[in-house]
Amino acid sequence: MLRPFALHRPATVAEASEILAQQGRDAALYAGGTELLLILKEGLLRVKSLVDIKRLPGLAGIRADNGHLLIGAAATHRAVEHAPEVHARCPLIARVARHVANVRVRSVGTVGGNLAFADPHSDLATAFLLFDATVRLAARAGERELALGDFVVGPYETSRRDEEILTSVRLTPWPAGTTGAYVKYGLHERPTLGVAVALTVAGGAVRGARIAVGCVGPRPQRLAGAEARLGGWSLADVERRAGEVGAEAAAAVDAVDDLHGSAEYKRDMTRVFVRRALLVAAARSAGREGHERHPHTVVV
Amino acid sequence: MSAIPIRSSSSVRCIVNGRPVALEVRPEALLLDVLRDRLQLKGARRSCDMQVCGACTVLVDGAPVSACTYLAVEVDGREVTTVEGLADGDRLHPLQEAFIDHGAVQCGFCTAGMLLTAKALLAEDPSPTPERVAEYLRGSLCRCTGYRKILDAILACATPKAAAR
Amino acid sequence: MRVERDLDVAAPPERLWAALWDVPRMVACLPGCAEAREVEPQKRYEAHMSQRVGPISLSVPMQVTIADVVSPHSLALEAKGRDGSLGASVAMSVRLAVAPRDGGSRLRVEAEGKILGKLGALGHGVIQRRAEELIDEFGLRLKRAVEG
Amino acid sequence: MTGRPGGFRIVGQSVRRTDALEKVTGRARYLSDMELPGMAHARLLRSPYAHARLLHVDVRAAREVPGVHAVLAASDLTFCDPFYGPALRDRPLLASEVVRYEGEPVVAVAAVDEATAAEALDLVEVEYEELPAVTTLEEALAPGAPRVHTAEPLAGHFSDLSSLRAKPGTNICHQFDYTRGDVATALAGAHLVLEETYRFPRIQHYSMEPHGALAQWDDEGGLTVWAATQNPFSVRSELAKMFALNASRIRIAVPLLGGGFGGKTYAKLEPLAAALARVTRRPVRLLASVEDAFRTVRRCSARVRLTLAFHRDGRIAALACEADFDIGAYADIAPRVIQKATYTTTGPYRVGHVKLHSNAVYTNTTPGGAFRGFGVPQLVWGVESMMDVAADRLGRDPVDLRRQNLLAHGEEFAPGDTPVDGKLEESLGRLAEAIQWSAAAAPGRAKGIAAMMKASVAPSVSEAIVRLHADGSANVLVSTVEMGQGARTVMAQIAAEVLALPLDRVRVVPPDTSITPYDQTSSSSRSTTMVGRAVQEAAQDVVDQLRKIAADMLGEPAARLTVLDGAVVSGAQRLAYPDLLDHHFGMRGGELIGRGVVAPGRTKTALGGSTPFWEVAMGGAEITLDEETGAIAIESYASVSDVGRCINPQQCAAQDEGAVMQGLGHTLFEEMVYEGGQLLNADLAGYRVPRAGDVPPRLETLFVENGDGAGPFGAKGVGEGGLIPVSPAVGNALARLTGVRMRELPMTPERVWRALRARTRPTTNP
Repeated sequence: MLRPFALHRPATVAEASEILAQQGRDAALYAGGTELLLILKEGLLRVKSLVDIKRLPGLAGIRADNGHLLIGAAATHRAVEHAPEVHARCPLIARVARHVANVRVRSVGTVGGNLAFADPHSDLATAFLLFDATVRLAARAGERELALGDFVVGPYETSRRDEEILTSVRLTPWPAGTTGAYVKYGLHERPTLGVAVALTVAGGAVRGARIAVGCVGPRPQRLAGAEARLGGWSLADVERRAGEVGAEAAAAVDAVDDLHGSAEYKRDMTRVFVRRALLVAAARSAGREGHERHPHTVVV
Repeated sequence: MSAIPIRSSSSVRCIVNGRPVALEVRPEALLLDVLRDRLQLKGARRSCDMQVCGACTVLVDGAPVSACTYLAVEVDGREVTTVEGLADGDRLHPLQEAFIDHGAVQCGFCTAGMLLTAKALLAEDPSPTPERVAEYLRGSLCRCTGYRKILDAILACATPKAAAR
Repeated sequence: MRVERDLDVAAPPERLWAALWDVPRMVACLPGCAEAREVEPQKRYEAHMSQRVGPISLSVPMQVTIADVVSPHSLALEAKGRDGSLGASVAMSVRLAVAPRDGGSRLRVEAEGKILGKLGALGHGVIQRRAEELIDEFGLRLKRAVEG
Repeated sequence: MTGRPGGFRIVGQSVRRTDALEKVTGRARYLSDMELPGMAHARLLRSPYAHARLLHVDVRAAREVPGVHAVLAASDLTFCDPFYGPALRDRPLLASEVVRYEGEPVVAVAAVDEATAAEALDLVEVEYEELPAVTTLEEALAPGAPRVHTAEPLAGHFSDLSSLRAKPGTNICHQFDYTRGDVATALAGAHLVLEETYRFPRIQHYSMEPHGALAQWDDEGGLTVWAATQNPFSVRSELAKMFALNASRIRIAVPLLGGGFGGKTYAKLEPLAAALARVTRRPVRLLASVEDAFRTVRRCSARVRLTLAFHRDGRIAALACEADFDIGAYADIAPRVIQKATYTTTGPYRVGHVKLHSNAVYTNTTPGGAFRGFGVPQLVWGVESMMDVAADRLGRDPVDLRRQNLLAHGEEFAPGDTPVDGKLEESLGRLAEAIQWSAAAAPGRAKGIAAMMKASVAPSVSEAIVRLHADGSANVLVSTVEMGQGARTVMAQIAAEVLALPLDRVRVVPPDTSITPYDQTSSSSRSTTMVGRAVQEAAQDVVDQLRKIAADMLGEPAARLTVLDGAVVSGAQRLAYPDLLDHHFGMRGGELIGRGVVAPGRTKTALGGSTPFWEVAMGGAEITLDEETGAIAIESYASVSDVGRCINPQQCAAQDEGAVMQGLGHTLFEEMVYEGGQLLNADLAGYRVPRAGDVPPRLETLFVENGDGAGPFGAKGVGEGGLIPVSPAVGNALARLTGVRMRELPMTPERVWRALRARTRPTTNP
């Protein structure tokens, strides 16, 4: 059961921002609604208006943009899963999208909604961090672009201002010779942990490594120390010593206790799954697909 | 698209189970309540009320959605399929037949959602592997059957791989 | 949730104690707390607490009661209130203890609290971390107030 | 008896469920689908505190909201007995003076729609004074612990619980004791004595359909309640007491249930719906949400201390059990759960010396009640784990050790109690074969088994009426509730078999206490046995009447006549039923009414009644383990149930597949988590029930069918048993794989991970 509200369907971003500016916390942005309608039903949020932005022109688009991949905020997970542009430029993201929540949430839930809600137990933000994602925020006064890491500031907390609208996320495809993997693990509806890794290999050695860990703490994070450790390693080194990187990641990660597990457990799972994800990425880099199957684990 | 907010009721025109329907609905009306209380289509059911269990699954333009967490105004101009629209007159949909034959129905509370989810899966992937079926049903819970017979029934409706190629 | 903190303050224990006993001022050091006022001297107080967790705003008129005083060493207070629109009840008990240390003093904060209702269950995991941040900020503000 | 010699026509066949068509087409109707003209919608305000004094409840503003028909607090319940409960009338409809668990209803409102009701509840002001709460057994049993209840409640309406033994001054609301032989002496002389403690968590039924009730009073002061209940007659007697009405003035009608699993036994929301309907003078529907269901009833958690002693040759020398069951804030049926389950702690084994004690302990949590297995899973988890520990210590094979100790067919469970009605060895043998026990497990894999034997409710009564109409079709009137288990189909099969009619000529009427005859409850795996036998008798009664009419027409002795394909036959002569009725009544009209009553009555056994049958199930699991995460994967599971005979093999398999998966839930994932008295996971985001992806790659259900059950055609009950061996089978497999013995459920990855890290010595298992 939902309490009454007015539904605004502005024609432009400026118009939407105007409504938000006028109504402040009495209005909420509405795209897919998979998160918003839940907290409205539970009475945790009460608003006078919803501002429907999914019909704003261009907001649901997915396109290449000057070598980047631009995903409109109102694009659904399902659209991301199937978009040829995503498959061509950031195929890992298409695979991640295919495993978000369940098929119904994927049909309706949007990329922008997911990022803006900033649920700490989410897949997308973690995976996006691997593509140096930036988000574009638009308001009447103009636009600004922020690194995703600066946008998501805590659990359910972003740096979006009330009158701003997240319009798109920009991903930078990986350089040639890069392979990646996303591994998520958990018993519950939302993951306990998500690990995204990518290895850029040239001349038989790792020239760049990206590691992001999500769900275990207040927000997803890139782990620069663990990434740095991989520099210059051969694939054989990675296969042999991935555990060291896992341990480094575990030491660096910010983990909290919740129903998904204790901080201690999540920290150790970070160790385990960073290693496992690296092994998958390394195997892919060597042209091998296929990995060991583990319970409650999804590897993409 | 309009700059005027919808404050009270607005008119929604859609196709429900192949028939055109016109309704006035309030912006906060949930699709599940409109289907059940206004259109007397009771096959979609409320259980978890948070998009986890799948008992309220209906198809909107062929895609499964949780009607419990979906605004009714969204179906304007779209096509909605509920379990009541699966059979062709008295002729059951093959999935319905298979669910009966395989004993995939017990209390029946999840059945409508299971059938519609399976229909969406087979439309997307006519020859899914057993793993793919189980994965697709991640958000479709059943507390009676233990799923074995549901999985069997769905797989029985899949096009054999060879034929699909 | 439960938070314990030790905080060194560059001020003599008497000054720290006096600052604690200025309850409205002390309570106002807690981020989100405002309009603290005395209802019954050294016994009952009122304050308004607002917190935000993402889109969810909590707004609670709190009743603060002094539960125990061992002057000039420790002070225990209890605070409770309810956000009617969220259906969330907040209950906290806080114990503040002052001890001399290296010419200054040490403040020990032991806070225990819960948020009842849907928000409490939903925010489990988030709330502990938030509480830690709040107590840390409280300590800093109090320290600044006393030292400054 | 009937049918073709040497076989059955319909019994034993996997006929299509009679309700399948309506369920796949969306036409099936459940309580939440029912609406009546002028119906009001009810909602409840629940306590956020686990334990608090209610200082003040102000509903005035709520009453002023337009569209609100009634707002009730405890003080308004002057027109009825405001307490209810099947074992103890300790549960108030609405909390009065004190709230005893988080989620206890405090105020009820009925309004024109749910939104209005919710708006009204927002305006209710309640002032609480928090009291110290006890949410664990340790807290509740500590000396000087805060008391959940301080007054003695009125006795409930069950004779076997008429002498509830509370422990004054404590939170113990009932104790059960049973002794046989001399345990102390047996322990002193035993070769091996094991003492261990096992824990079982709080589990939510999670029926897909939460609880619900729709109540309406008529102009003559009669009450009708449409209820999602498993036992309408218990609900009726509860309401009769509450409103001081004759049973004949109350009608409880039951639509299809979206699952029950024990959670819908005994009155739940019906009393509140009836009270609201009384005040508003209109029909009132009260539907629980999932969160409400978590605050309505759950499985009793338990801490079980077991002493199990063996002779050198492997025979069990003695068993002692000290079990504490956490029954939550109100007794519900938990006193019966604890005594019934504890009495059968020895399960399928021959044990001469037994000393059992259990406590039902109040805590400030959701009340515990019946749940598939009725207390037995909590005990079998410990006993069957310890059978494996013993096998290890004795250097014996776990299957072998169990086989040595199994009760024999026909052997009394306890002196004077029901003899074992199945062949336990056969079940064990079938299980060992199904999981290839004698073959070594592949590397990284291990197998484990467990067995159980469970009593059904006793004393017990089921009655049936079969009406054969003038056109030769029949109605079966029974009060068995169809909640997914397929009972309606099975009853139709039994009646059709006896009446020699095609299945589609027989229709089973939905339960309605004003129409369908008495049945104690649709639970305890009893319906096929008890109601099935009553249906068989009632149908046979009709057949006997038909034969008598035919005998009169043919001038032959009735004993020489048989029924076949809707007719009474004698040699080449064939008299169709419509013709017989026509002859009998002298017109096309009238009907033959057959009656069946199954009522074994009271006995002198410990609980006042002997189980009408023994439910026997054994399970075997083969697992792998992700050693780094602690996650267990079930690679293969085999379940064997001794059902005497499958009336509908497909439905028997469906029951056991479902039971195994539900068992996997509490084995691996499920647990209601409390913190500071607050339930943290009252929804599916935090409470994890099994999904399709959790089905073991190989899941096999087997049935032992010797036609030796107490039910119709030698059948007996199934449905609970399959769930019970799952936890110990998995725990035993884990111990064999890793040497780590888990003693607390669920075996979540984190819990196993911790146990693996604490492991000090490697496995000594073979």
